[in-house]
Amino acid sequence: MEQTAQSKSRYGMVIDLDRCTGCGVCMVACAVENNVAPAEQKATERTGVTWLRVYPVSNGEGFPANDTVFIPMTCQQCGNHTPCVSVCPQNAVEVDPSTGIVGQIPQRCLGCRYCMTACPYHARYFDWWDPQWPEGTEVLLNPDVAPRMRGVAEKCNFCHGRLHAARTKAAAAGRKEIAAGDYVPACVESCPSRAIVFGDLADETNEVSRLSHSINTFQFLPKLGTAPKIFYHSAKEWVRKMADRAPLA
Amino acid sequence: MFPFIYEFHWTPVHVVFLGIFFSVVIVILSTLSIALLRSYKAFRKQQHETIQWEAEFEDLPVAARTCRHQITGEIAQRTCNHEFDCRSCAVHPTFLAQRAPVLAPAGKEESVFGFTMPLDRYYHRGHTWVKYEGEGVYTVGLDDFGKRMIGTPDAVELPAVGTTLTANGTGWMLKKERAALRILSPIEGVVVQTGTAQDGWFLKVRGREPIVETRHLLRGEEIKPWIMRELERLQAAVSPEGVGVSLADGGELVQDMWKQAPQVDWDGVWGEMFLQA
Amino acid sequence: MNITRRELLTFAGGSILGALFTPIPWKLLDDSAIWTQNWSLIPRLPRGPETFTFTGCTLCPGGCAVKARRVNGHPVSLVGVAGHSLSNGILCPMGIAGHHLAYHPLRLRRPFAFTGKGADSPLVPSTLDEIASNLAPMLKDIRSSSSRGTIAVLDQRPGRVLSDLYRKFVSNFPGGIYAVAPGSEDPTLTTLRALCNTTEGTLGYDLENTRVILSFGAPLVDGWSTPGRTVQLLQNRNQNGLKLIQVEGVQSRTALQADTWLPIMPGTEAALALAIGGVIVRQNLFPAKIEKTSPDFRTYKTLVSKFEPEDVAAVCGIPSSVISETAHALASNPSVVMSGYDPAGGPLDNATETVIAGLNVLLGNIGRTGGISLHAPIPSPGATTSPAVGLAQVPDHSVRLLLIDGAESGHTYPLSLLKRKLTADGGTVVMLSPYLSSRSALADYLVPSPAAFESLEEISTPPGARRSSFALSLPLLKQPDTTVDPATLLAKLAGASGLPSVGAETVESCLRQRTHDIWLSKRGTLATPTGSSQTPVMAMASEEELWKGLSEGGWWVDNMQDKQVNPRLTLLGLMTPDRYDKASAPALDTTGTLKLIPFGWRNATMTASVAPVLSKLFQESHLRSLGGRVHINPSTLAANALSDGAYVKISTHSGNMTAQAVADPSVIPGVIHAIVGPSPNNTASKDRPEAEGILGLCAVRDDGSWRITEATIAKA
Amino acid sequence: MDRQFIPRSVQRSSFARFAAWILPWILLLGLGLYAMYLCLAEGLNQTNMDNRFAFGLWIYLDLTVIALGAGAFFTGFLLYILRREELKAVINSAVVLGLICYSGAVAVLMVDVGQPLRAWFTFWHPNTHSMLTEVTFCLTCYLTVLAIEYVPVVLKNRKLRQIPRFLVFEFELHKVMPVFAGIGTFLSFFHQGSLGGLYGVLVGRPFAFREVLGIWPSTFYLFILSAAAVGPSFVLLTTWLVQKLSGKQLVKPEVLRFLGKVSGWMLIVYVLLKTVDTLYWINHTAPAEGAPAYTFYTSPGFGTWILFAEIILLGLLPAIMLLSKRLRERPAVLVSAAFLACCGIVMNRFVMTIQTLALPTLPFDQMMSYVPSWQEIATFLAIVAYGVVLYSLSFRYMTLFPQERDIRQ
Repeated sequence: MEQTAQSKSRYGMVIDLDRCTGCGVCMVACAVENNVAPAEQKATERTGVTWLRVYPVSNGEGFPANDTVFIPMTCQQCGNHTPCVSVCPQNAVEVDPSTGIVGQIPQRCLGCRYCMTACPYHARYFDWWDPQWPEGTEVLLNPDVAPRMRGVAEKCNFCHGRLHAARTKAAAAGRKEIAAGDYVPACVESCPSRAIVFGDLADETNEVSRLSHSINTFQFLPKLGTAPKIFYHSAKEWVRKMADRAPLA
Repeated sequence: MFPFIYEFHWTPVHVVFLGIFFSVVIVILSTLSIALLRSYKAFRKQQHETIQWEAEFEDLPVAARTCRHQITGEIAQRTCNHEFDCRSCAVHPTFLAQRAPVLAPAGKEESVFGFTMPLDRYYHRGHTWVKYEGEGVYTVGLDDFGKRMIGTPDAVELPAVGTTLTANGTGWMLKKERAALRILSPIEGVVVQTGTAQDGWFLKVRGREPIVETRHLLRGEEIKPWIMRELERLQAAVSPEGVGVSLADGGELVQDMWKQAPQVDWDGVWGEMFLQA
Repeated sequence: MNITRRELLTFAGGSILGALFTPIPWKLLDDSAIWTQNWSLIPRLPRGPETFTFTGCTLCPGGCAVKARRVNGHPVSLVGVAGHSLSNGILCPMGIAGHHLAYHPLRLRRPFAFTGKGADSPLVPSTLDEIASNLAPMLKDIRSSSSRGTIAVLDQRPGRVLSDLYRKFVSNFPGGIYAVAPGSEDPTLTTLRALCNTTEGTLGYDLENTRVILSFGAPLVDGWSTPGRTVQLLQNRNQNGLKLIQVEGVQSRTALQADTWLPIMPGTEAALALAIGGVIVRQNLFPAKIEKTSPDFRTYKTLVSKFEPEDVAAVCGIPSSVISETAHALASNPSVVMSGYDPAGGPLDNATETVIAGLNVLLGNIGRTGGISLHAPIPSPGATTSPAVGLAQVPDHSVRLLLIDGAESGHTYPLSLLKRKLTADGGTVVMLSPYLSSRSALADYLVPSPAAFESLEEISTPPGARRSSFALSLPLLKQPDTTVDPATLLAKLAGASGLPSVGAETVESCLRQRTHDIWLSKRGTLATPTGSSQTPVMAMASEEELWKGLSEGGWWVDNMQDKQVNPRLTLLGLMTPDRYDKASAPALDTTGTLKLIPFGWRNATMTASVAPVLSKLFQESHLRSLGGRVHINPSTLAANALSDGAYVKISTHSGNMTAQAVADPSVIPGVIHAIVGPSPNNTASKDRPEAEGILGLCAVRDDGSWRITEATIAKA
Repeated sequence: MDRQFIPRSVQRSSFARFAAWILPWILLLGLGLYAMYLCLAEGLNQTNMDNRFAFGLWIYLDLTVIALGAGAFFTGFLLYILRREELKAVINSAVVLGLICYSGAVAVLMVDVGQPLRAWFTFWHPNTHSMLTEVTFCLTCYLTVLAIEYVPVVLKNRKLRQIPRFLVFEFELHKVMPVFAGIGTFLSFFHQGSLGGLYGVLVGRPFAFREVLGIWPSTFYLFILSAAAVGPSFVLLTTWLVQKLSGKQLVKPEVLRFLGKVSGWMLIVYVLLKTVDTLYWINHTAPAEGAPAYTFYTSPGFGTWILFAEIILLGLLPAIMLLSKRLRERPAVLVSAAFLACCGIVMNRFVMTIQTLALPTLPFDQMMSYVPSWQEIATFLAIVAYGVVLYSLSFRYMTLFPQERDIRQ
């Protein structure tokens, strides 16, 4: 099993659910940044490709006691026993030891979808259709991210194109380390309520590192032992209780 | 898998895992190659006749593989495991030592359950006979039992003069209806002359040695129980269709069983009686 | 040296064997397997130099600043401009994919005419000249006499230079009407202007200094004015002390973020507003001068006396204590009361809007810090001869020729509202639009206007802004030759009808004119896009310097002092107290009739109005409901023997339609919360656009509102 | 007209009757091939699988079919390695069944993956931690072995054996068959196990996850056992079915009884270990992952009856039926028990594949449902049809049951 505990950087996020208004801009920004094609006509919420997906979750009460929280769910970048990495038969999923980011190599993917069954966060998506952009939109694609072909799995990689750009920039400036401000994933950048804090969890001085240890911060499915690097924060007790609950319990 | 391509990393697990995998692949491939090589060699060495008999014998019903000593009642039950080649059988000599059947003098004809089975010759379990003609030449023919089962064959394919025959290998081919029957050669040797059905014999064979080994062939008092046994087998083979060719009850034996009961699956019956799968 | 064949073969064999021990053949094998999957369906990525352009989003009047990343000249991504004073670096989901809209499958790529008004009449390609010559006789006829109906222009985004051009154009025709579309202006401010009896200046909210906002359904965090403004104010509540009280019958995204959510039974907002007013009046929580300066204070006092919190609580479902607390919160802080103009549900009815606006008067919010200010509009040549009227105020059956502007307010309205303004024969409708939309069902001529980011446009003062502002939206995409500049269309029509020129022939020349006016006025300052530096217009050497600054994405903001508000403010305006008689009656109907309330999300109310990639929100997740679905409280569903996901038939006086029901506990029982638009991926019909849907079922009242319609549901 | 190809001395129906039997299956096969073409040409959107139900009918059937096909390896193991000569009577049939099951499963897998042309990447960039790598490696090897084992059966065809080269090759191949049987057993142990491990390693799916014993999760061993238990039962069942369909006795009753006995012993061991495993999972593994086991059985349709049915009704019961000599002697009981055992494996594989995916993992998830599309069903039916066609052809033209000639009908 790949261990990333020793990796130099551990990029992660803390998402403040109390700030999230569920507007969805992160989902659109993510799709635009990562060249995720618009839905095929017949695609549904179960067959679509959304590297980042915001789930509206209700507290289950009736009107008006009902309360809804919006939970942005993306690849949790598991830091331990990364479920998708160990199952891929042909190493199409790899953890970058220098960043802790779980990467997907679509060109090597066979499309067996084993990784998708392995991921408890449903953060992996399959290209059920050939990706198709409306005619003419090809020129608007992000040149830093290769579009995926039909029949492969894909997922969030913390905007790999941006990491690459930040590294190039650092290299051009003769620096070894990338500047924190140079590497910001599209969802973080676009969030109107600034609900997502991104950075290196390994850096103790970092805000994200501090927030990840703060009160009312939690992870989803922590008992699986996968050590996700996406943290959530909510002052609402029912949200934290919900996150701690077993499904169907 | 090859190092350096797309950052493939080797770990000890890979070595173990791939080691096992490739061992399996190598075992499969080498075993297959061995089988191929051996069959190629066997084919080159003209062993296919022997092999064919061995293979066919393997597939014969148990009833067709009964040891001759069980037929004669010398032993309660024994299935032959030497492809009817008593020459290599370890058990056969012990029986011979107790009581060896002998050939009758020439010209002695005997009617066994209505079949004309001269006792001056050897019989092969595939219904051929062998008669020593002197000077190392043996005559080979189809016995009366065999003749009556087939009647008149549509065609007979005899080996060319000079062909080497193997004991239990193909003697000649008979064609009748849609069935192609392989008549087993009772002895080994070189064909020196071919005959016809009218001649009463089909082949004259010269053995490599003046005297050819005939230990595996039936003779003398073995014939009667053998024919008895063959009649039972014939009866069993034919009976699913319920046709009475059964003649052991003293009735008149028909000359051409095929003509008598064309509805019988003769192909299967012949195959069974002429020892081929 | 002699090379034998054997040696040659050995060499070749050895080479092959050797090559097998290099990565080359293996990599080739690998790559070719990958290559087999990279068929033409996977687009080639653009390559080229990377540049950044500052521009502004024109999808709605919010006018957010945009920083576009361009590769080889093509925009590949848009982000908000961090540090921008008005939009605070925030873009909404529509804006972030705005550059894709030009390639929408329903994009109009040339002028078209419909051969008839029927639903099955096909689109016939046409030309601008053909359209102009077809319309010429009618234009001439209207000019000579308006007896058979007149000409009207419907402006979806008033306040632009182009708007001035439209006004000037229609003023050349007798009875010519310049109408503004529903949703293009803030309803509370529009109503307030009537209460103030002022036509001077523009009203705006001083939200930055407000402490309490009482919002009757205004989608403050989900598509209200410039999103960056409100979202940031609300996110910084622990610093600025702002409190948001949201009055809404559905737990909307704004209600979720509000400090207090008052779950009100829709239709009883007027009663609540009057009850709050009553508490304020009874407990003397209003500034003393109001009693003297408001001519109808007595009338108002009599009116609100009928609305005791206890009685109203029973009607609208808000406890009387909460009503009282709300009144106190409003009176003891700088506060603003505003109404919601739903992007699909439209305004509340006129009477309700009046009492909501009137609360501001009663609280003395007008002209006070943290309240509502009156400020100068953008410098303009003036001389606008036709007054602006709301579409609802246009007399029915008076419009013979209607020209619909291509800009969008992001709001929609029932077509019947538009239809009844047209003459009995259906009139003639010329529609400027980048896309085929449900509205084009009315059109006789479709004129393709430039899509977002295709042409030079302006960002004028957003509705509700504190100060006038002006910026340019610089094109990012190449405009197709077949699209028509609205100013050019006007010039063509003027030419065809024998009118003298109405002014500039392109939008660009209009914008140059406005820049010129601003420079002449010497007002305001020009900020660089990121706010790093600000230059007063006064300090500018030339008009060209201002234009250059604007062309680089700069932002002009006015610095004029607030204007004085007319002290004689009315509380009810022209609204008579008897209009509120019904408001005190219990509104809860138990006969099984439900309230059908259309609901939309700004810019996402029509088929073609969102980029296909927005399918991520509507089609590929449950984050936003697809158009055509109806959200109903589970208890209401159960009461009607329906289940979640069932297809239901919704019937009103206007007709019926089938929709999919979604059990949603955030909707108040008794209400059909009907989602209007979009279906981001619906490209099925390219001829006549699809039926109007839910909006077609809505009853439009005399005051032009269609918020609530009585409806019944049954299993489809 | 095809008498020339039919083995001597066996009774086969007329060609017309055979054609009438085979034709509907061929048509079904054709339909399935069209469905497969659709999936390959249009993409997997032709299926009703989705991101949540990423594995569907196909994987479920692959697992089931491979478990049932285990009869080939286990019969081979008993015959060639443990020298239970009586199994000679069914070995050919078992090999054909195995070949059908495995080749069918591999064919469906090739349609099931999104990029079949890249299937060989598994050999090229193998992830040795992945159970699927083990499965792929073993499956390809074992399919080769099965094909090699099938070659002698084909070459023994009456017409083909007249070609001396074939005959000689068949003879030589037959001699090395124990090697292949050994390899096959070795491979089968691994891939049957790996198929179990496939789900057992899913740490993110508390319903399927099992503790690791040695280097594999417990399901690895349970799958081997269950496959070995049910393989003989399936051979028994098919033999009985073929006997019924052809109206002939093909093997001696003792052979079937022996198969039943073997199956019974394996099954009882399996049921015992499965019970231990389930108890450990309920009391330790699942709660430790934050999902108390009862939560898996709260959804309607997926109650605890599943556990009872899987372990008691379709496990313990047939095991007892097969182990009791008195009950085993009665053909109806023997066949029913074999049928129940086969149902047990069908159920177990269903629970492991479908229920695992239907169950939510995130706290706010709901139970998922999935109904396969016609393309998925047709593809599956094509494999059934292919199996029937290949088996029918083999039965008609090859000697699947050598005892048939010995048994006088």
